[in-house]
Amino acid sequence: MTAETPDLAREVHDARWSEMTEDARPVAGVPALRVDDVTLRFGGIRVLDGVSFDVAPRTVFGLVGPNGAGKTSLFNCISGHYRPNSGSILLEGVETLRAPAWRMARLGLARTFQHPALQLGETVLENVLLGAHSRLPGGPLAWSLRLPSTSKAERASRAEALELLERTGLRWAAHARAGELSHGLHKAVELCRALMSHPRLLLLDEPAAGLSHGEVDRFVETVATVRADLGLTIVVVEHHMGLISAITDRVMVLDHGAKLMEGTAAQAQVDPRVVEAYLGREAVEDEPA
Amino acid sequence: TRDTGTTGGGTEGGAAAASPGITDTTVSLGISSPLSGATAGPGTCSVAGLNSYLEAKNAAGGFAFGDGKTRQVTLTYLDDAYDPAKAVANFRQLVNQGMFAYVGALGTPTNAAVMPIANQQEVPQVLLMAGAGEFSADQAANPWTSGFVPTYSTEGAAFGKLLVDANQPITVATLAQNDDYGSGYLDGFTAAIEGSQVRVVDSATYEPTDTSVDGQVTQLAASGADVLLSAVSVTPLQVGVLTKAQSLGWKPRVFLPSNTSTPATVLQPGGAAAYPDVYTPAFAKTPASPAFANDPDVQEYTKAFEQYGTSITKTYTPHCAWSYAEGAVLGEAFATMEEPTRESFMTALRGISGFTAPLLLPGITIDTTKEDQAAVSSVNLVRYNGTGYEPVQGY
Amino acid sequence: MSLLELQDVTASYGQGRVLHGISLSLAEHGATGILGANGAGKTTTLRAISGTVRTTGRILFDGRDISGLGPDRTARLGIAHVPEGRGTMAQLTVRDNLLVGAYQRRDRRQIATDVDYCLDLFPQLQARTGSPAAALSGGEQQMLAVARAFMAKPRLMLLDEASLGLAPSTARTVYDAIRRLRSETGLSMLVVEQNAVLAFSLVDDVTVLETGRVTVEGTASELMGMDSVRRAYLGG
Amino acid sequence: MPAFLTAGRLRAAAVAVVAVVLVLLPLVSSPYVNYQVTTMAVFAVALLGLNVVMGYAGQVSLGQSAFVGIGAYVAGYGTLNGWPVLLSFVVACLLPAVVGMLVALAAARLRGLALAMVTIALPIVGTPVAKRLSDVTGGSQGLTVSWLEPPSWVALADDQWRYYVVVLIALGVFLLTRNLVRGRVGRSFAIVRDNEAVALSMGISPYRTKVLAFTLASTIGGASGFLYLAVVQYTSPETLSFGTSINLVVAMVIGGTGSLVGAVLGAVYYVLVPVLAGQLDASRTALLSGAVLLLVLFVLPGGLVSLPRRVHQLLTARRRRSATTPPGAPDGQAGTPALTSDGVAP
Amino acid sequence: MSYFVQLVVDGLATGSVYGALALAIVLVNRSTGMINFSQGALAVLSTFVAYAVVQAGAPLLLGLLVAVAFAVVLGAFVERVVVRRFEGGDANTAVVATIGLLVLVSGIAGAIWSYDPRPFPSLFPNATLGLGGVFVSVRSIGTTVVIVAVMVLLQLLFRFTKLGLAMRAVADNPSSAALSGLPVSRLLMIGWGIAAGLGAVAGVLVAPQLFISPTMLDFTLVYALAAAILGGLDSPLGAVVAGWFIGVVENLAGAYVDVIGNDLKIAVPFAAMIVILALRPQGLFGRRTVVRV
Ligand SMILES: Nc1ncnc2c1ncn2[C@@H]1O[C@H](COP(=O)(O)OP(=O)(O)OP(=O)(O)O)[C@@H](O)[C@H]1O
Ligand SMILES: Nc1ncnc2c1ncn2[C@@H]1O[C@H](COP(=O)(O)OP(=O)(O)OP(=O)(O)O)[C@@H](O)[C@H]1O
Ligand SMILES: [Mg+2]
Ligand SMILES: [Mg+2]
Repeated sequence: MTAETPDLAREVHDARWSEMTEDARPVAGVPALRVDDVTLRFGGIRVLDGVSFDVAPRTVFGLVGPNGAGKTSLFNCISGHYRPNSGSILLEGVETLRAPAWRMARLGLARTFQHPALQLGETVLENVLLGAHSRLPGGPLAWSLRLPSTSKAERASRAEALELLERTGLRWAAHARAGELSHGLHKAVELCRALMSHPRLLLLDEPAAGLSHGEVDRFVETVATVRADLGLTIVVVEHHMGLISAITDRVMVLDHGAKLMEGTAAQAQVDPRVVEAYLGREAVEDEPA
Repeated sequence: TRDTGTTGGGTEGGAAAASPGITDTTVSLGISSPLSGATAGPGTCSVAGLNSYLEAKNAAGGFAFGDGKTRQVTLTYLDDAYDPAKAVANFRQLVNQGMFAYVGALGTPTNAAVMPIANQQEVPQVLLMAGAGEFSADQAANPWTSGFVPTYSTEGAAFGKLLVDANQPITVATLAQNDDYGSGYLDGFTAAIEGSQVRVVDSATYEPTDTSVDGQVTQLAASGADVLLSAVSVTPLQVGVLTKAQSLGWKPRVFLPSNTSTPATVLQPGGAAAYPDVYTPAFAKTPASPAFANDPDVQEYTKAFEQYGTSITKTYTPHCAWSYAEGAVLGEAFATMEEPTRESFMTALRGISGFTAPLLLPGITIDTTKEDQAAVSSVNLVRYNGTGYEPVQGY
Repeated sequence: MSLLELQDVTASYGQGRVLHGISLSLAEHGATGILGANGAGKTTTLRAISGTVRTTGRILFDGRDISGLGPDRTARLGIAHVPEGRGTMAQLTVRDNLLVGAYQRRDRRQIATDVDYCLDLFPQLQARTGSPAAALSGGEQQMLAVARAFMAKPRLMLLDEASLGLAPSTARTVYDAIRRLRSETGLSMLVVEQNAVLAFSLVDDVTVLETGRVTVEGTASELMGMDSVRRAYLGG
Repeated sequence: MPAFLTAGRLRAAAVAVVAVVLVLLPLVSSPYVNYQVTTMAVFAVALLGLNVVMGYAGQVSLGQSAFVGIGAYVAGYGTLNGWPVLLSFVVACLLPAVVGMLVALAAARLRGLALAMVTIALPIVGTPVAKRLSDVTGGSQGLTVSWLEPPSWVALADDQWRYYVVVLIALGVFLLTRNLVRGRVGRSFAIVRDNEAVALSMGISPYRTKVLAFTLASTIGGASGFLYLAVVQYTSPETLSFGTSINLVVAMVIGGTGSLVGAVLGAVYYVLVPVLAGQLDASRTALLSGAVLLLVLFVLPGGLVSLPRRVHQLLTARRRRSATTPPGAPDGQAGTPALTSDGVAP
Repeated sequence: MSYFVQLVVDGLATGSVYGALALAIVLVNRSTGMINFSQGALAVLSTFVAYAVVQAGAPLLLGLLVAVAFAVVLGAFVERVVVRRFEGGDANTAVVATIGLLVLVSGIAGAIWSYDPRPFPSLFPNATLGLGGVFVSVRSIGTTVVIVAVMVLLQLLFRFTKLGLAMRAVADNPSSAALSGLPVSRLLMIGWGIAAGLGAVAGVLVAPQLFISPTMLDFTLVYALAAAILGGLDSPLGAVVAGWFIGVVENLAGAYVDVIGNDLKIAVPFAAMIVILALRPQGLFGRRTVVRV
């Protein structure tokens, strides 16, 4: 498999991959996400080194660590963009590593990207609508014939998209080209796009990066509400410790691809190893809480 | 709504009524040839030579017609870049602009595309600069179409005959363009050597788009045949054949087709002198060759071309001379057509025989009366003598 | 006299005008922070200076009007812009990226030592000098972008959220390095930064933008004093 | 914005006008004009197919002519063997579709130029293959058919009848494609074009999407091949030559990439420019058409469809004459400053 | 056996022709990130300049120098005046613009010199070397040697020079390159200029075999593109090796596999190319472009 063109990686298994049940509801006791002893290498570099952790349903799990620790790579493994060299990843108890990456959306997984990847030429609304793809019914024929079912679904998802934009305070931008939005707002658009697929597990990669203070607060609220409404499980990577301690139930600290510690945000912030490797000495006083 | 799609066909209103494109003082002809792209060399010549003859004649007062009137001839030429669809569009455009007849177009697929329309609309599509048999083969089916240059198979057959007459065992290797051009030669040739001692021992083809035929020549050289029939229509490739074969130490007798045997552009660059004999079928004089330096035809041609041809092309291919001669054939047909109609024109055109057009070699005459033959139906085999061509005395 | 002076500068993308007459001035060796909500026009202000957006009004650098000069010209005048969204050369190696940063410099030997300086500053890059920038992690790319600006030895540095995606300790490393650079080479800088704490730790003056206009100006300490500012940008 | 509204109204009015013209045109104009307009319809369909794969799905295809060619050959073969027209049409669409799909299945894992290279192989190899299958294709002589005469019960000339048949089919194809490229499938094309990684996380398989796009393109190409034969009444290896493919790509971009109207405008260009060049100076057509091509692109990098937008732009630009345009920034047409494109190429 | 070797040698000779043009294509791509369809046409026009000089009675070598100088200026001019408009825009539009150039430039050549191919003198003696029943023309050897030399020079330029680095940076990301003070527009012009000059050399080298005409390189262009991409668009070495590969494979297939024959032999290198690219999308010697998620 080629790491550098990761999205091809799992598609190769496409043919051999047997259909799996796409609406496995969370069973009591089964973690929403289980990462078990995952190792990922690029040439010589060991990017992930036997990482294991569970995420309980309907909780927010924080993932922190120094730059290059492997957080995004871990996300890529979960979302199927990268293929770990060993280990296993279970969504609601179902092994996913043999599924092609594009199946993950149907398994209830959605993610945002650390570096916002919007279609700058399209309108914000179109960008958000894309998220609904895995839910919309009908194939090419149905859509080219404009079967009623398709038109109905299309109208419904438009309404929903606008409603989501309303929530995140972007309603005004719905018909502007995404490229015309300032950088900070791209994050919010990506969040809406991810939510459009009605995920059960949501991966957020540095959602607050570049957000001004007010925006961060708004974001915290949004996460709280959608999580309640949609019964979401969230895994979030963030360097903004204020945000982490505000929204996470548990955090895991990653360093050089290995787990440094796992616990609550409060524990993490005082853990000497974390302070050493990540926060730095004078961390405590000057981070906005 | 209109009841007929044939605006061109001037059959309505009786024979006396003039067809479109002809008045008491003018007649307008049209032609569509490749004037750009890979085949533009011959294409432009098929226009330039013809234009030279017609304009020169116009300047000299015009063409005398069988109905006693004298008319100026206008030639409208369009570029089809060897694309059948464009050729059809051009043809329809010319018809739409009131063209009397469509003359001397070059290119097999382009003319093949035009042929059914021309015959359905009853517009003459005549003296085509394409040697594919189909344009001359079935005059009953395509009464409005006729070819000018000898069919490829005619040339092929001429080669065959020469070898057969030698009656001795001869081995032949053939290299042919992979289309009607190449197959035309081979068909004529194989038909002619039927049941003789002449044997084809190896054969190869090439695509007009190939950049080199060295591979093919190497392959054929391995056969060590006595004779190479090189039905190659692309000048650089023909030169490649001549250089490559001798560089491999293979020096057979070589047969070249009439359109890639110009001494200046093919034989000298190809070092043809190295071969025991180089034959080619010829029916027209090569203006450039010193042999014809003070031939009156050639001098007239050169004068006319200087004036009316060079704006269309500056390079010479035999088609320049051929289409010039073709102009004369048109003049001959005009001279004998009694009515200003396409029917009358076709009748006149189909009735020419024994006419010696300018630039034709001694012994070659125009004969349009033969079924299934082009206007030029015979060729002289000539031999390269290091500078120009001389008549052949057998193999 | 001031090194950089913006006089009633407007800027627009295509049809839409997004800066409505910004004026600010930056003293030699000075450091000014630009605060503002998302979409206020911070990035555009920096783009206006480095010449990557249509502008009107006067932009004086060293007393010379540089408006409409274009990024390569302004860069050669000694303005280094660390753009929003990284802007590394994806398929070039980390080392090549650094060398490109030093393109208009001639002092070959010094360049080599500066490369080493940057690599020491960012150990994460040390290990990856041979691999293409695209392979780096988000934060590593951000480090590379900053390092590239260092390599240019500029007189004026435009930092657009230089701490974006950097781990807290690393962010501090960056700002310490900038501070050091400032005291050593006496370069001036405009600092756009969402992490106001970091910003205030570095700058003397602060300008607050709202929807393309300057609303508040003052020294860092003055603004620290205003609790409107504290609330909006420090969450205090 | 209000400008958009008026644009919408304009569009509606334009559609109405166009419809009326389309119906009446063949009745009043000469066979030649009808022939040319019909030809435009043919190539509009071919360009539409190309647009699906290149414009919407963003996969460079230099093989479209091959599908047009196959479609034409099928139609020709069918006619010569007395198939019912409908059957010919269906097969003329299906056979290219199958070929296109097989090629895509093999090649769709490739990207960008590698993929483009594979598509080049189609016409390059297709031409000699067509010559070789001479008993089906008529070899280099090509196939001449005369068919699609108007049935006895309609009082129309051939050219008028063919016009209506071709234009009707073309409209049908356009309608279906229009529906397709909007909504679900269209969005999946767009994201595969823009960012395959994101596509994956949206539940879209770039591979399958590309295969779909290629298959559609070849199907539509086949349809236009059928129409081609209906108009030209002749086909030969030249139809599927590489040159034709290139010209199609040119026409598509000239018309406007990723736009349905663009496909039509592209076809108009494809048919008219050679005629105009011929009128000006038939022995300088290459020079002229090359110059025209560059001129159009120079003024309208977005293709002919962008003309209205461009005009509007120039007007507003004049109002803001004072604004200085930095050489760094691509002036106006995208509006995005050079900097928003960052290093990480997705 | 010598027959086989002969076929290989012929293949290599033809391959060098493809490689020559492919090198220019690679150079433009490496320095501007573009695919230039007009590369061949520009080369032909420059070669015609050499032709004109020779016609005027000057030695060919002088003709070559004049042609190269002309080409460099022409290339830079074309980039500045035409291509500049399309940089940073839609990639397809840029490519089509170069196709427009191709048509225009060969149109100009056609208008001036007409279309029929003309003989062109060779830099090298028109002799043939033979050993062990295998023959190769001095011309082919000369061509190959020059091509290889140029290839090495290009490798050095990109690997080890500041100019090379700057060109790569601009091709990779013009806007950030500008932010580092690189004179983007001048570098782009230089890139096109050098490429055109190289094209002129290629043209003069192959004209004796192909004969000079406005369409001399039209069909070669396809092979050259194939070679450039198969070799890896950023690798001069790859361009040349791939050119040879195509030439040889084509020849052998045509000669030995009867079902393929001379008409379908071109299918073989293309088929091989699909397989190779499937295994190595970046081409034989190309550097894989890293796309980070
Ligand atoms: N496709 C790839 N090719 C080569 N190396 C890679 C690739 N993806 C990740 N890496 C390496 O793996 C390491 C971890 O990268 P990753 O993006 O996961 O870090 P991170 O924890 O997200 O850091 P940051 O907080 O800066 O985003 C980095 O050193 C990076 O260079
Ligand atoms: N490429 C563009 N085209 C059109 N409008 C744009 C473009 N880029 C930015 N804008 C608009 O310009 C205004 C200012 O954008 P700018 O990026 O300067 O804001 P910012 O202060 O940097 O915000 P952030 O903190 O999110 O980076 C915003 O309203 C934005 O919508
Ligand atoms: Mg990360
Ligand atoms: Mg910003």
